[in-house]
Amino acid sequence: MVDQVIDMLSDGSSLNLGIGIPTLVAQRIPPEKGIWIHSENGVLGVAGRPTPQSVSATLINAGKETISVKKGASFFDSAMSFGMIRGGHIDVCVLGGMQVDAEGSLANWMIPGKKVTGMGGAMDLVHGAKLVIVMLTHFSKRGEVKLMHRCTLPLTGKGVVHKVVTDLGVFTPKGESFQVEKLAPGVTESQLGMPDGLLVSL
Amino acid sequence: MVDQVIDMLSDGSSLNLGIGIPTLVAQRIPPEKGIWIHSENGVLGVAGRPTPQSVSATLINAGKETISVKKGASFFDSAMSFGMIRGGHIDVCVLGGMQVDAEGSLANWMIPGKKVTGMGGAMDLVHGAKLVIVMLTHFSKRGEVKLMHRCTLPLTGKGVVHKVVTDLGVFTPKGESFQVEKLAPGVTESQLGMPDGLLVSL
Amino acid sequence: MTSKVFKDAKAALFDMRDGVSVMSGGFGLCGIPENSILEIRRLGIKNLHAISNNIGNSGRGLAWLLKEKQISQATCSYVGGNPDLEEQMLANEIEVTLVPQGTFSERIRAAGMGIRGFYTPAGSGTEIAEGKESRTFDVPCLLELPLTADFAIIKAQKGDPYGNLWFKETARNFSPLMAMAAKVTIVEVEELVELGEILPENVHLPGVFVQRIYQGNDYENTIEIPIFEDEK
Amino acid sequence: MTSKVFKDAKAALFDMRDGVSVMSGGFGLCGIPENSILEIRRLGIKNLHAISNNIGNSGRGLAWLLKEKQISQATCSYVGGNPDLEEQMLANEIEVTLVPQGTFSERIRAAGMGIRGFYTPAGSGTEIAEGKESRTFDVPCLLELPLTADFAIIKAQKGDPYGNLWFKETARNFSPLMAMAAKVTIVEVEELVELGEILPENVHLPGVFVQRIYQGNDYENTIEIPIFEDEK
Repeated sequence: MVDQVIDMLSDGSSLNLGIGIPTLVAQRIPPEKGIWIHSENGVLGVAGRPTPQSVSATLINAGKETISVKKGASFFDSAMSFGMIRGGHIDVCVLGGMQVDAEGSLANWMIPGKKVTGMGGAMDLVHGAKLVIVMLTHFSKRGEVKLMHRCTLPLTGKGVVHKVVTDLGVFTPKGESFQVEKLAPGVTESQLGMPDGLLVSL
Repeated sequence: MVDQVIDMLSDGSSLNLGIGIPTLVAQRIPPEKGIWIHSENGVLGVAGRPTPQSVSATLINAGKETISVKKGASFFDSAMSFGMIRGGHIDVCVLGGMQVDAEGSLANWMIPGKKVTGMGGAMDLVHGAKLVIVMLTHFSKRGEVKLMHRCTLPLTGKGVVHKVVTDLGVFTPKGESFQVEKLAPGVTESQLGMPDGLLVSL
Repeated sequence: MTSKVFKDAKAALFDMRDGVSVMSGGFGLCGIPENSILEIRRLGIKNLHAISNNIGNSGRGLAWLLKEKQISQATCSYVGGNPDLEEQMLANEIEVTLVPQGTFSERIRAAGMGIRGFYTPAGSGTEIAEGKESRTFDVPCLLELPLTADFAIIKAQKGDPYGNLWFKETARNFSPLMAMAAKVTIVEVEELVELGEILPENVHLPGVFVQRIYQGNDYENTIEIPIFEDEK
Repeated sequence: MTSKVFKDAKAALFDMRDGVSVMSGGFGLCGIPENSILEIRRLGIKNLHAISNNIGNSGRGLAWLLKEKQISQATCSYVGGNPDLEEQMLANEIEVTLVPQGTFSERIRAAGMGIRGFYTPAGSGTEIAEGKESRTFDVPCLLELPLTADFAIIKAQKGDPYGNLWFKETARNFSPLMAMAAKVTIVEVEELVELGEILPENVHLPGVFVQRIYQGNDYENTIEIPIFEDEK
């Protein structure tokens, strides 16, 4: 899953990683790719984790986790940080999700009557990046497939997602269906749990 | 003229001075008033002039003249600089003018068919400051009074001027007339060259 | 000349009253104005409208005021990680307005910079668009309006007596924007430095936006989620 | 990995063509990208749309291109002090659009920050309002749209290989805004420094906005109006 995302990154590109699963990507990017990781709380150039000696209470990512930065990093305020995204200067944005649909819409900020986390920066992050990737487990804990014809939960953004990466494969929303781009080793289309017509074969 | 403007400044206030006559104010402000002079090209805390030793090509005011700054000065970009004005954070703004009218409108950026200097920052400077002062000679070189019922030249701003300071007095635009606030020593209202009805006596 | 420097939080917050709106800087617990928040708790001010990205987190920061039921209205972007807020939301004890974080920052900047409204794509086609004017430029956008407040309480690493500020690492976040937007901005600093000590080019927020400043003390600077290299 | 660092102006401006739009930083002659402008003159590029506060001044800067009739369209806020521009304007050899300076800066920022339009009071009730949508908030305002360009040529005091920039004194002005707004931003610096040499908190413009950077040389740094303390 993580490797599929890393494959989509050009050398030297800028990348925003959402809270949750996407943060796993950070740890696996080969340093020689020269990727610049942006975190919307106001930093460009996130590196690994700090040591207990170097840790700083004022150096965190958007998930509120302690981080370190690489040479050439910069800090800025939140208006500048979201302007970078909105203005199209961040090449790739990877977000987690609860549902994603064939129209390229994403739902990841609330389940009516059950859970409200708030949209945080997600509603901004889905607009502007040249490549918006949603990274999620293919099935929910209750076994429901998260890739659907139209999201049933409140949207984070409408028609904004370019690629969907799950533990079972890589998919492109095409409007009325998902194009299968890649399947995980050993996975067949019948295991994807998606109705006929929602899937365009490899 | 300059002293009339200085009288209107509260201690510690922030002040933008336009190009031309208003720059004369800078040199006469008593340092103990603690005024912070803003120049819209991106500096707050303009002090006097540099010495031939301290002069810097990158340290100028909006009139492109070399300046120096005082302790506590700051530099910033043009968006921030005009945001300070537009957002109401600069207390007083002093501009020059060709014409000013009873409605509080100002004309200072072009004479159709004759002269176009451009508005520069003037159209922004007239909006936002708590006190907008226009400082001009009472009569033009051709002997025409610059305070009128309605400006005949293209406007810089409509209904934006709070006080008018000329070499003959201080006036407040009241809509249909100017209230005389003060006259220069020895000056009488008849010398102001303004028609009956345009002037409300002291 | 009246000085902007106050002795402490108590002196600087002298005129804060029930029912005011307060912007509070910080992202999670990073860069929060601890001293001012604790003083508001001590003063027992009620019925606050808090404007802050998280309204505290992990039981700290503005959550100190949530626990005392001092906040009746909240404008924020994220509720996750703040059980005190979630609980009061579900119990309808607090009125919460959720704003996308980029729109939140830009609305605060707009208030500070005198911009009367702007168009952004964030939220278009979602529930957030309801009741808002929308308009299509290259993409569908929403008209968003400035967000201001009676007070801003913020924290900076360094500040001088005029209020020029410098922020450390990611502690900057919303703080300089809020300082520009509020009617009265009250700053607490880790280090109150001499005028001129911050290089004029490196001032993050010019002092003209600051009304009051004081040297803070006893900072907790809590780390919410410490993760270290060794633990990878 | 492809580097952003170019040898000189000639190398960095390899793809500039007739008819492109170019934003050029600087206020008067303060902070202008001398090397890039001279290279455009050498290349003899014609029919340029120049977007710059002054389009040169006192016969220098972009006025070098005005003299060669390389600019056919100009967007700026001020013409005073630029006899070359005034002359061509009166002779109708150049199409000039005047924009209030604060609106000019904010439109450029808007383009960089993805804001699709904003409302400002500047220009309302004046000739500038003609043909623009107006709308009253607390005061009458005009709707202003983003201003972008094919290229931005700017100068900074210091820059590193990623394009992180630091500007000296009032040389910052429009430069970081233009760097954000243009499709391709080409930066010349007085000092090309190592990555990390600019403290991350003191970066004025993050390198993500910069496509090309080079070490400039032979700077004139002309002072237009020198006034000294002694002469007061």
